[in-house]
Amino acid sequence: MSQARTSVARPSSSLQPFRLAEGGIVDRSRVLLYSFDGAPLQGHLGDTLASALLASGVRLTGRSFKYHRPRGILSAGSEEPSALVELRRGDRREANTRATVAELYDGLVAQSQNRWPSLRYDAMAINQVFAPLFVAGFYYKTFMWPAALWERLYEPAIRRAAGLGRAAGGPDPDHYEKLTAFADVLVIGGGASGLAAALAAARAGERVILCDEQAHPGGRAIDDGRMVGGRPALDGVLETLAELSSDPRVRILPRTTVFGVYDGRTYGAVERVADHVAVPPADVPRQRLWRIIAKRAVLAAGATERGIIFADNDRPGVMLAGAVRSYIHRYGVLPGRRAVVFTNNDDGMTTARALATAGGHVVAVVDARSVSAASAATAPAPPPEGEHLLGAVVVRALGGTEVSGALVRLASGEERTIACDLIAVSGGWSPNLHLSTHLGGKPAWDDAIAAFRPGEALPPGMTAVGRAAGVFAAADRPYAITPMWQVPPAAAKGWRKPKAFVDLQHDVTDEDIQLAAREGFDHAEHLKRYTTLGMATDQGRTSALPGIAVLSAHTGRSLPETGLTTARPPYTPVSIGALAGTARGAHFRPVRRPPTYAWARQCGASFVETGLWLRAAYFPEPGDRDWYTAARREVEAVRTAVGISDVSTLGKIDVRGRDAAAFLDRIYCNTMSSLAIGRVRYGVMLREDGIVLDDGTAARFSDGHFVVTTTTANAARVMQHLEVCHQTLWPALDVTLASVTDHWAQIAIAGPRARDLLARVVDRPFDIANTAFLYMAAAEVGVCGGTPARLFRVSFSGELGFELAVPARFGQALMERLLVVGADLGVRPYGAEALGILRIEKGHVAGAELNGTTTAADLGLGGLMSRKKEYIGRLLAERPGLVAADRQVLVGLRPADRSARIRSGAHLVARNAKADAASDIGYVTSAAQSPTLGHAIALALMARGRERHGEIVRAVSPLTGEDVEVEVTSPVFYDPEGARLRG
Amino acid sequence: MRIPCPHCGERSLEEFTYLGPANPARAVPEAGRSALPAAGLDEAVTSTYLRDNLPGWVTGIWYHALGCRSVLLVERHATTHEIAGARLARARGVAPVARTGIGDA
Amino acid sequence: MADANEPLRPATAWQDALEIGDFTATPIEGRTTLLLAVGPASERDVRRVLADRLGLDLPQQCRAVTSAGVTLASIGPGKWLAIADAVEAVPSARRLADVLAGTLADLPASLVDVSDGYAALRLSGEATRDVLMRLVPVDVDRAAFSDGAVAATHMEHVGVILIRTDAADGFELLAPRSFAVSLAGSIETAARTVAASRRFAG
Amino acid sequence: MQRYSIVSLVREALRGHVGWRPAWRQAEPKPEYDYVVVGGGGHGLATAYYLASRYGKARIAVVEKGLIGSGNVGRNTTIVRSNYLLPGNIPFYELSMKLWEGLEADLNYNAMVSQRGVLNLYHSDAQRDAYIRRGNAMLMHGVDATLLDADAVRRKLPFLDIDNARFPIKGGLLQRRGGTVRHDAVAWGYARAADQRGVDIIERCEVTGIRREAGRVTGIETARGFIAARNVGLACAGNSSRVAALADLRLPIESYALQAFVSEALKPFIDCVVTFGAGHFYISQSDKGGLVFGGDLDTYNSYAQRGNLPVIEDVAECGMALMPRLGRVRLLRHWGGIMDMTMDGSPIIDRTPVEGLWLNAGWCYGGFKATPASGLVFAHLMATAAPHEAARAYRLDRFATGHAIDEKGMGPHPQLH
Ligand SMILES: Cc1cc2nc3c(=O)[nH]c(=O)nc-3n(C[C@H](O)[C@H](O)[C@H](O)COP(=O)(O)OP(=O)(O)OC[C@H]3O[C@@H](n4cnc5c(N)ncnc54)[C@H](O)[C@@H]3O)c2cc1C
Ligand SMILES: NC(=O)c1ccc[n+]([C@@H]2O[C@H](COP(=O)([O-])OP(=O)(O)OC[C@H]3O[C@@H](n4cnc5c(N)ncnc54)[C@H](O)[C@@H]3O)[C@@H](O)[C@H]2O)c1
Ligand SMILES: Cc1cc2nc3c(=O)[nH]c(=O)nc-3n(C[C@H](O)[C@H](O)[C@H](O)COP(=O)(O)O)c2cc1C
Ligand SMILES: [Zn+2]
Repeated sequence: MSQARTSVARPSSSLQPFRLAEGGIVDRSRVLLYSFDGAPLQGHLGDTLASALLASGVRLTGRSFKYHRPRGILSAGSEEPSALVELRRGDRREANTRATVAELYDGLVAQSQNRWPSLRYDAMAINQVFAPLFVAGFYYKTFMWPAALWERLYEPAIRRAAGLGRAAGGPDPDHYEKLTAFADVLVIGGGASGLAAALAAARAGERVILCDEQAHPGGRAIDDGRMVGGRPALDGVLETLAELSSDPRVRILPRTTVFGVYDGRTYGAVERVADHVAVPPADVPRQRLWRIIAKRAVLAAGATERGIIFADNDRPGVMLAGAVRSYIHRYGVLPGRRAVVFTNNDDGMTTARALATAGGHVVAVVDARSVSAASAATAPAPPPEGEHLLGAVVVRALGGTEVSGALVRLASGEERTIACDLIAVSGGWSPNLHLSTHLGGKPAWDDAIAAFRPGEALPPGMTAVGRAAGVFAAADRPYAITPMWQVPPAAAKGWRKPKAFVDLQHDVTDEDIQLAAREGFDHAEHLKRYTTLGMATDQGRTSALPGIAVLSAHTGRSLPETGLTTARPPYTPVSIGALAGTARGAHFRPVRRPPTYAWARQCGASFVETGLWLRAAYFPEPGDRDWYTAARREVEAVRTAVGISDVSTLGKIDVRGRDAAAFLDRIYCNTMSSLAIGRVRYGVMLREDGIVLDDGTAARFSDGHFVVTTTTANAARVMQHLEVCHQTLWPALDVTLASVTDHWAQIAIAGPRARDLLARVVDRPFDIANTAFLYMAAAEVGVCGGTPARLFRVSFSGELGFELAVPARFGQALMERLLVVGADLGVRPYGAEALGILRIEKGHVAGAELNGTTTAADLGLGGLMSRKKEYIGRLLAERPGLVAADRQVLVGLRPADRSARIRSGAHLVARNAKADAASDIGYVTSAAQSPTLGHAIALALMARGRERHGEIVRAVSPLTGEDVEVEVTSPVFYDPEGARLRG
Repeated sequence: MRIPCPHCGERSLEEFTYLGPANPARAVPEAGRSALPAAGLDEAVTSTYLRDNLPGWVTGIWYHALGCRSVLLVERHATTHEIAGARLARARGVAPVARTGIGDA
Repeated sequence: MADANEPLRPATAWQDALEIGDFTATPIEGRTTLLLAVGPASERDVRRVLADRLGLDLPQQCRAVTSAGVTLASIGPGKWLAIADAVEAVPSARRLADVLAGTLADLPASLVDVSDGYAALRLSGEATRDVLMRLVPVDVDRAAFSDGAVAATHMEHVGVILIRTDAADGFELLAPRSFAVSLAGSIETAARTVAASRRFAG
Repeated sequence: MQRYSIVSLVREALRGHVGWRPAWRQAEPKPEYDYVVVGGGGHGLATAYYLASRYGKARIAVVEKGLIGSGNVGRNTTIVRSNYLLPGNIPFYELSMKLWEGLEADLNYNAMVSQRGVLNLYHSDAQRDAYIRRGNAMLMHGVDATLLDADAVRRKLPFLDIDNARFPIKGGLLQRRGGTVRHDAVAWGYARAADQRGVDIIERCEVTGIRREAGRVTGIETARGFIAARNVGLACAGNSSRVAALADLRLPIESYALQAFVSEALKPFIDCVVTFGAGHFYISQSDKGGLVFGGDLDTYNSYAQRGNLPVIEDVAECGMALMPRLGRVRLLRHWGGIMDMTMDGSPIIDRTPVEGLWLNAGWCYGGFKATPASGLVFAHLMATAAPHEAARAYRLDRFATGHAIDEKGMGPHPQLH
């Protein structure tokens, strides 16, 4: 095996001094202009921002979280902890974007984060002076006195320092989508192993989805630029991709990260559809969420390299050795000209050779292994030039904003400074096992690779292959490692001792870990939470293992015993937009439109959300002062002439079968079996705990056919209740249930002229005379010359009232027809506001009273509760707490001073009581200005309310600054005898 | 999570509504009998409010609300969320236990 | 004053047909849909009677069969939709209902007119499966969802019924009428996205 | 006793921080205690602390099956508030709020109690009325509450999608004294303070049995042997049913997973806690910069500390509906915790039919805010055998008697509370 496509360190242009003349999968003919911190730069198609910056010689990319230390590019992939930038501007600004995965596009704008005033001169670097104070957990120990200063002084100061980048300036202008896909095999990762797995599955005729998080699948086959069978590995990758792409049962998703494993072989993946262009074209989503349901999954996610901890190991120019190869082979960029390679395993040697072949100068290979360990491995020979220092370590990186040298301690103990601009570090590779643990599996320690690999219990259907499985050794190239986690620090102690970083993003040092352990936080999970190790955007991909290695060295517990902390989704951070898809703004939830919606919109109605429904609230007319002017007009129409309203949103359930009546008897607390055919009865359903579930009507059309109505809010819940009761409690009852809410448009016709209006549309010979079609009657009729309809004589408003139902497609036409034919009767449409006022005037309960804590008796409906049969809720309704004498029951209120208003939500106290908890005797559930009575009215729940009719109490609302005297009354304000209904 | 509805086949979680355990205390009364245990209040309190709620295999009542609207009895492991099978609560002849059809889970 | 007896004009559930790229959605208005519910004990009898007297096939679970101009689609245990496309809506609903009711008169089966409960849409074109991936969480691949397959599932948490009407990417979608306009918007968005994404991917 | 202060911090800084001692000892179980608290979460640790500090008790141990703080106290969205509706609840949560306000001084530990305000948004007249009722109940109990209209909400949080939304925001109920507390620090702070008062904190010691004689507790079996005790207090959050079953008790509880979410750290821009009223979503920003948010529970019973995609998607959808600038903010991590949901959504702090066995359970998704008060009233109950006056309503038998404390009115459907 030898290096492919040898390149020479000849700058391809003076603007990209570190760009190799050849090699990589970048397209040198395509020059892309971009800017970093305002400086204009250029790169090529196929670059990431990181590779382009390196090509241009830019290494300082940001400042660290706590100490504001200069930071550069550590890796070449999604594990990057350090090179985070703000990408794009304004509403498209993306904070904390890893430069190593941000694909370059023409016009890209990036800015460094967490620095002031500039990246090179960051005033906040002063924090480093106080570093000895800012140790792990320091804030738990101070800022306690005086307590009042926390919110005013300390916390604002801490918060100013919080975070790295800034969120976007405004609403996200791009859009997203979600979809569901099914596969026989999901291959996670498109490296050599993943491609091989996909190919095998495809050839076996299986449906395959292959996801790779990078723009170009190939994984290390590309990064390592190796030759396979005398040909560049890339050629093999391209051939495999070509074969896979030609198979219609295979879907290849580049730029797609599988981020989580969920129950039921469900995988979450996010595809970055258009992040590689400046702005997604119209209708192209920025990203899409894939829910993938796969019978099998192959985890071929490769491995992540980690560094070795030494002093000032965070200097820009300290880079993972494998990343150095990626920059050379994938992007055609030489990350440094004079390199020191520091390794504890064979893989470092591969990097040294790659550097040398690409024209870099490898000054020294610092091999931490002893002579014997290193020679025992059949490692590739170190490059000819430069020194191979066995048993040596890099003690410290030298330089300020960039590496300028390495302090090396030789096997002899002698320390030597070697000038260099790049320190390539390999501390070994850790399999990307995260997805294997999302359902609770535990990783297993593998001494041979000095890392954890996926354990025994993988998620159902998942297997791991290749480097993700911890298989690093190809037949011709074993992988030998002698663990070395941390270089023993120089003895120097004191106020400004150099720092050795474990977690670059959270500025967690080896000493922080030791301190935490001293303070008792010596379990990996405690340690993580106390120091924030591994809690940054990279989730410790490169730092977790070195971190627990430091801990294990401190506690003397072995690494497998110390263990990793729990990995959680997402594998890499996922934008919230992708998880939300199209659901935002007006599309947050679907809209449910009543049959007359379009007509009401034309009328200029104002709408109100009720669940997902949009109902007409009121119908304004020119000159109206406010909504109440319109609502009052509508109420008056109902009280004096006739009003019509679309009440189709009420739930309607068709109940049929031989046992329909018996079934309803068990559902309602009152009896339905005694209902005569052609009649309607009001009914109340209880929950199993005896509290009211819902109220409505049941109409009987034949022996075995009822139509039940529910409140709008509870329609789905009641339908479910009926289904569940039937299917689990009484499956043998012959009952079938069908929701017909959407089938019927139902229009309420109410008012003294309601019958006159109705007579004009109901087909002869049906007789709607008072004597023929009684209050609470129901019938199937025809309207407007043959349209089938159901007619109910019911009233929510307290007036003579009907509800007329026609198939939904005719709802709008019926509404319009009624308005036309009833014009001379003074007919008006009325909306939900008027409906609300009418029902309060009449003392009918609604959502505010059916609030899930009231019994039928509380609402004055106790008389309905049958004593002669069993029904749901009967037994538990008898519990002492539900029948106590001091329960709050429904009353009416009117202001003592009739000009005063009553606030819904006000509490009730006795006339002379203080407005405090001890005096609280109830609260106002619904309130309205009654146009009919000319003053405010309200319904309330009040302790011993039925004994208090006539009493004066106060409705107090300290929240809104109101306190009014009210008289307790019956809840029925209007026509208590019900004469009008029956007229 | 995916539930193998005996009618619809395997479907994802969001189509279903969980309604509580089908533990013995909430046993499905025989056809035609009342919803209420004859023993009275104590038993009603127990069956309505008290739960075993132990880890391990549980039989839950699920409603396929956004599907065929069947009520199902689903055997599921409360800790691993593994699903052994589901059958229609309303026994239709011989209630088949639907398996996921893809092996162990 | 308008003639009160002039027949009411039906409103459409959807707006216009939609044609975007390789995807077409065509509203089907005015059809008759009945919900047929059959108790478990009488399923065999009902099947036989329907076959003998009307030449109708009562399909197995999750299947739809069209015979004698009527489609029967299984949507739940013991539940089928009987669908007849018709020109004059109302009489035909009556007719189908009458015929079925007459046929099943002595059997414990119930029929409910739900014609206006469902709004139906015919989906066709090569992009249909891509559009559906974005809208319903069921596998509509031909191998998993063949000609005549029925799924009661959801779109944006709204219960819908999807039927594959032909092997060449033809589907019918039945959605609650009150949601039709809203869901049509989602369908349009999905179709636009599919078309634009295809162009973008080149 | 090692005190924490800026002085001790500087002193230690000058000598390389070598002098810090463990925040709490790794105690070995003794054969016998007077009081054993089962569960090293916030409630258990607080109970032990108050038993020692306020009730002068000694010979106290907390036994924890894993690590202290590894349960819900370490995985919640850190919201504290006392904006309750019902008289059974308000005084209790307000007691907790007052204890939070004095916590740092009490414990000598900075748990970063941050009274940045909790704002509940409303989107309809009915919701407004319900909040008015609630706000009035709060004020009448001496708890602060302010009603904001849409303009006031806009001024406070200009980045909310106020008008354009599917459910426009019409206003909100604000509790200014509500806010957040650094969750882990609550566990550590109580542990350290309890330890300093002689409480043994015994980690990795799962309780596997509850020994009884003649209807009375005599001790517990644990992974580390038998521990004798005359008083055993259960504070096992999501595991209450399992542990109570060891004493043959069945509880009105079912366990569910609630998920929580954190974004990448951002420069601060959300300076209070906001809850959406047209879906399940609440959000705040941690002092480290991460947006911490959550939504509805995964609505099936579970003992897995994780949830599934539907809720994750729902939470993201609500987030985008409320704050459309979140689109490009990235979710960093999501996890779950197991909560014991009761049949009315309210907790249980009571004696049990077994003498000497005390129960503190049923905290649903709101027990973090309750931590100090729960510890205090449970310590009171265990020390005096009488309920604390702020927790009288939290009886175990309230379902039998029909005295449910049902804030949401959902009835015996634990997943709906
Ligand atoms: C995701 C999420 C978000 C939440 N958000 C909020 C919020 O914003 N505000 C709020 O007020 N509340 C919130 N809560 C609720 C709150 O976290 C809990 O109600 C509260 O923490 C429970 O009390 P605890 O701290 O004692 O529980 P835990 O910390 O869970 O303590 C119980 C302990 O008992 C231990 N244990 C269990 N069984 C045994 C045994 N057999 N032997 C020994 N030990 C045992 C457990 O290991 C655990 O450590 C949230 C909960 C979750 C899961
Ligand atoms: N079977 C084999 O062919 C085999 C076996 C062992 C080693 N090798 C050698 O090892 C290398 C191949 O190793 P490999 O294929 O195991 O790993 P790899 O590192 O080459 O590939 C892993 C790929 O997975 C992607 N990835 C990681 N996590 C992902 C996620 N969550 N979602 C989507 N994509 C993700 C990465 O971007 C990368 O492209 C080659 O150099 C090969 O020669 C090959
Ligand atoms: C308020 C809060 C903030 C958190 N912030 C972060 C964070 O910034 N980074 C991180 O990795 N995890 C964060 N976590 C999550 C924890 O890492 C961890 O997932 C959680 O405590 C549950 O533990 P487990 O995942 O180990 O089961 C946070 C947790 C909470 C409760
Ligand atoms: Zn089903």
